Amino acid sequence: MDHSATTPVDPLVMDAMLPYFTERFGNASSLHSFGQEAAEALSDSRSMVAESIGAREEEIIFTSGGTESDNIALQGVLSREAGKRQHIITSVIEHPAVLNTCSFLEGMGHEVTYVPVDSEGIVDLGEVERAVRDNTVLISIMHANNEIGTIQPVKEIAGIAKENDLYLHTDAVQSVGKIPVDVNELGVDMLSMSSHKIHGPKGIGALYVREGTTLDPVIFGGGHERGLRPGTENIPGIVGLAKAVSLASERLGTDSVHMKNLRDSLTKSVFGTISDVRLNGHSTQRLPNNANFSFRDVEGESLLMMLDMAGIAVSTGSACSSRSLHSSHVLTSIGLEPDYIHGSVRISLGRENTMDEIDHLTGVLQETVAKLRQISSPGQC
Amino acid sequence: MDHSATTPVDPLVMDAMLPYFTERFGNASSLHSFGQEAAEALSDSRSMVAESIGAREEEIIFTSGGTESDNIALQGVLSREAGKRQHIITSVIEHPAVLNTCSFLEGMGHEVTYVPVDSEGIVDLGEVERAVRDNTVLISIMHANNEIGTIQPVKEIAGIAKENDLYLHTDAVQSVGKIPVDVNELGVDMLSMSSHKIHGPKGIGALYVREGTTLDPVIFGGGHERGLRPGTENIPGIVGLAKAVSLASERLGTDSVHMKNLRDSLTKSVFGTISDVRLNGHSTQRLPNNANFSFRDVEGESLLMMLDMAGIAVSTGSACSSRSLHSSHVLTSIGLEPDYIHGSVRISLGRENTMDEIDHLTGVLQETVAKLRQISSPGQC
Amino acid sequence: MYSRKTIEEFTNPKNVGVIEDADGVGEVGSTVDGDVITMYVKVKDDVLTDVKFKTFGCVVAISTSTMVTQLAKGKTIEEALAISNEDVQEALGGLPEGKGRCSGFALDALHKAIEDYRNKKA
Amino acid sequence: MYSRKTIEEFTNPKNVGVIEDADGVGEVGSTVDGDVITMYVKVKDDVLTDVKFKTFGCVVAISTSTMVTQLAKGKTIEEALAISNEDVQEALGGLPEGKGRCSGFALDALHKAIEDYRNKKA
Ligand SMILES: Cc1ncc(COP(=O)(O)O)c(C=O)c1O
Ligand SMILES: Cc1ncc(COP(=O)(O)O)c(C=O)c1O
Repeated sequence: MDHSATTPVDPLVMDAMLPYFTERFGNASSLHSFGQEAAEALSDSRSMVAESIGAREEEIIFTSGGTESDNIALQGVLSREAGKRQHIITSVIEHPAVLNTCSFLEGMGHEVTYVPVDSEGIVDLGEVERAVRDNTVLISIMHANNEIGTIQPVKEIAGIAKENDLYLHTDAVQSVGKIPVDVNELGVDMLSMSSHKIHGPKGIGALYVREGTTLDPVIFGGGHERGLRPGTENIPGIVGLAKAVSLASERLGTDSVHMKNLRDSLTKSVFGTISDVRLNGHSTQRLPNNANFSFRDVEGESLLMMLDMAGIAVSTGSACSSRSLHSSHVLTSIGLEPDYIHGSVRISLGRENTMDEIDHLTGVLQETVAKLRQISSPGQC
Repeated sequence: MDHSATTPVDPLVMDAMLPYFTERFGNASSLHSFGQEAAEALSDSRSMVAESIGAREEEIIFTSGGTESDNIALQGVLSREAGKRQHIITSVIEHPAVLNTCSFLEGMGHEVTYVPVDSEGIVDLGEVERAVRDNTVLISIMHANNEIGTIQPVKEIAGIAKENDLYLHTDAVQSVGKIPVDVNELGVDMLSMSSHKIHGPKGIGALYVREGTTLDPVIFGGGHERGLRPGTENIPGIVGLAKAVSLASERLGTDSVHMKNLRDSLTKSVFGTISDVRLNGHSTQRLPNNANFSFRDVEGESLLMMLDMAGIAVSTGSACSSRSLHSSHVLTSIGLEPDYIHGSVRISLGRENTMDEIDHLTGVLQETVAKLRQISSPGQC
Repeated sequence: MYSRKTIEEFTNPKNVGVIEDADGVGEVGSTVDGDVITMYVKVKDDVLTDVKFKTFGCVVAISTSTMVTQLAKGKTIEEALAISNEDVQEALGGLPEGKGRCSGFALDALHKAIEDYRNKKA
Repeated sequence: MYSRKTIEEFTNPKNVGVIEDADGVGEVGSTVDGDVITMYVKVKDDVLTDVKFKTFGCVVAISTSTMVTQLAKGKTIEEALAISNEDVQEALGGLPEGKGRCSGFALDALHKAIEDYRNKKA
């Protein structure tokens, strides 16, 4: 139940990829027929990915994952000219791939405004609008948050971007496959996605780049991906991403209803059986598969470990930051109280989860929280 | 016979990877046991890769391929401080991943000396030595060239680097698995490799970084790979690379003798049966699997296409540049005459090639060259 | 990765609890930092006849807490003060890299409890 | 990717050769650039009774050369001059993107050959 961290590769995706590892192993840039097969797979995959988000084939660039997509979008727009000082607007709850790229860009002399979120984790539109300056070139606001699942008002932000003639990037790594994602509906110029979050393989992702958006590459080499992302194309990965994306689109309707039912039932039982608990994030503007609870007097890693011993995988804070002992920047940003902030778990469901699993999870959660509180609270001997 | 462009994944590599796509799909940064399995695979793979080149586990960083490894090495060493002007020494025959990164760095205000090669494609040591300046920080010279297979005197260059207290990087994408590669033997501080050139999967590579070498990352995000290469680790890819590398080491002795025998026999027959032909590169200081011929009055793409129709894959120039009509920068650098420069093919053998295939190739080459000359030369009606 | 022993101790911690009439109490950490360890000692003739703990914290915080109580219980104060961070880590079958730092907290709490006992006695 | 027709024409080019007593010869390109196309024409009563070529060059250079000779042969000079780049490409079943540029070279050579014929006649 840690599907926001990563997902197993779907068997249908695996089947699609397999031939490209062995028989059809060519280099898409080669002229000979082995290479031509690869070139066809590349082009077909690009259309599939494009179609799933309402884009055109030429607007899709394959990358090595969500992190690189975010980096190309941000580093690609901001000037590298010495002394050129440009401004980005982003939010305090972005993924480290955006936040750390922003601090790198600040180090290069650029400026960044980190717009706050309200107590439910939604970006304040007024603050976005007020943050616009003369030298602002880019707004980057994530579509859905990876920890608390809140869905940001990207469409409304697109209005602000358009009015001020700014590029708009959105990190849709968590929303693709969970809620409808359409680049024209959202009004974004760039959009990041990652394959391994949607039952595709790891090490591959994509960046949507609206026609007319001028980007500089981050890494340099051969002319692959219009020079924006050189390196021999990872054809099996690309084929896998395309299959995963198109399966996700196909299944979106049924899967999201299924996951939302499970999630809502989980939330109800947790509140019914455990005291001193918070649901972090927004009650309705959130991904259908995400629940993020904070339990008072319980520490996240310990909770995680006990759930793990019961065969249940969840995460605390974001998987990416779990090695540090700091509390999550997202939970801090929504102003969660100190006695709750360390006791948070993210439960992110997948299409294959069942109601029985939810019942089991609720039972184990109840026992575990009780046990850890018994160890921790002086009040409970 | 285009193994320098890319190779099919070895069945043993495939077997090693497969479980990590599905059952063992965890995120190596997660704390729970699915994640821990991934973390173990990551660590084991890192040791395997390290061991194969005489390095230590902590000195290996996984990347998305050879291009990214080269970029991290070069961009990582050169300062991003505005106004800071540093100097790199490289060669005219590097791969575009190095050359284009160098021009990017020149655009940022740094300086680059492109050392020439002799008519056999070997870098001139004296020129390397003379190129050293006060502000030189890095020498980057490839171990083996991807087009003409020449092996550069990296060990001797390491002497120059050491004397002048410079970092030394080598692009070993083509040499790993073909000739012995040991970072201490070579005396390099950084070394790039790519998995898909040695029967591993595409989209994964590694950079060796000697302890004490200070590098800045190129992309930013979570703390993966010591912050030097963030993004959810591509565990199946990493496991595949490790398996490929260790198979290549194991098989190096037998495979290189086998490929050298085939190559030498090919060269002999080509010179025996076709007139007006050159072998580009050095006669002995070259990869055992590489032959690069130039045929007078024959154009490379046409030759390639005809061989392809006979079921034989080769490349002309480098696969990466085959879409442009320019002639290879490597062949230009060795001073090949104009009537030969467009008629070059690279034949890069793999372990699975046989003597029968070589005989077949020689026959087809002879016919094809004759046919194309008949179309092209006024002398032969 | 945690050792089997660490996970065992974490899952079934011994000596959890409050000693109501403790001779010494020591607390380290704060809720804000994410780890709070409280140690309670009962002393008779310079011997720690009972040691109990309450810990809000991570796997290392809990497993070192229970291990410290087990190592200290029945020892003289002098012997208990001689228990080192290495002793605790060894008894737990080693701790993952980067987690060693936390492992000192439980010992610190024990030392504070002993100090508290001495202060009260003095 | 080349069309089936392009590959067919490339593999079995028609009208390859030199016309020793040509009425006009036209050459474009140079060995340095990597493409040299030479067209030979035989003219009778304003009709191209024979057209032959020699081409050193890529797949497009060779396939457009043979296609141009086939389209031009038997036509009047005026008709031959009216053959467009699009006609050649269409006859070849289309050319890959970015390769259209080269496709004009063979026509250029034919035009030069016709010019050469006219100059000689004048
Ligand atoms: C919102 C968000 N952005 C970016 C990323 C980075 O994606 P990847 O790990 O594929 O590089 C993640 C996943 O960790 C994410 O959840
Ligand atoms: C010498 C050399 N360096 C770098 C590369 C780039 O490697 P990759 O395509 O894995 O990014 C290649 C392969 O194209 C190469 O031959």
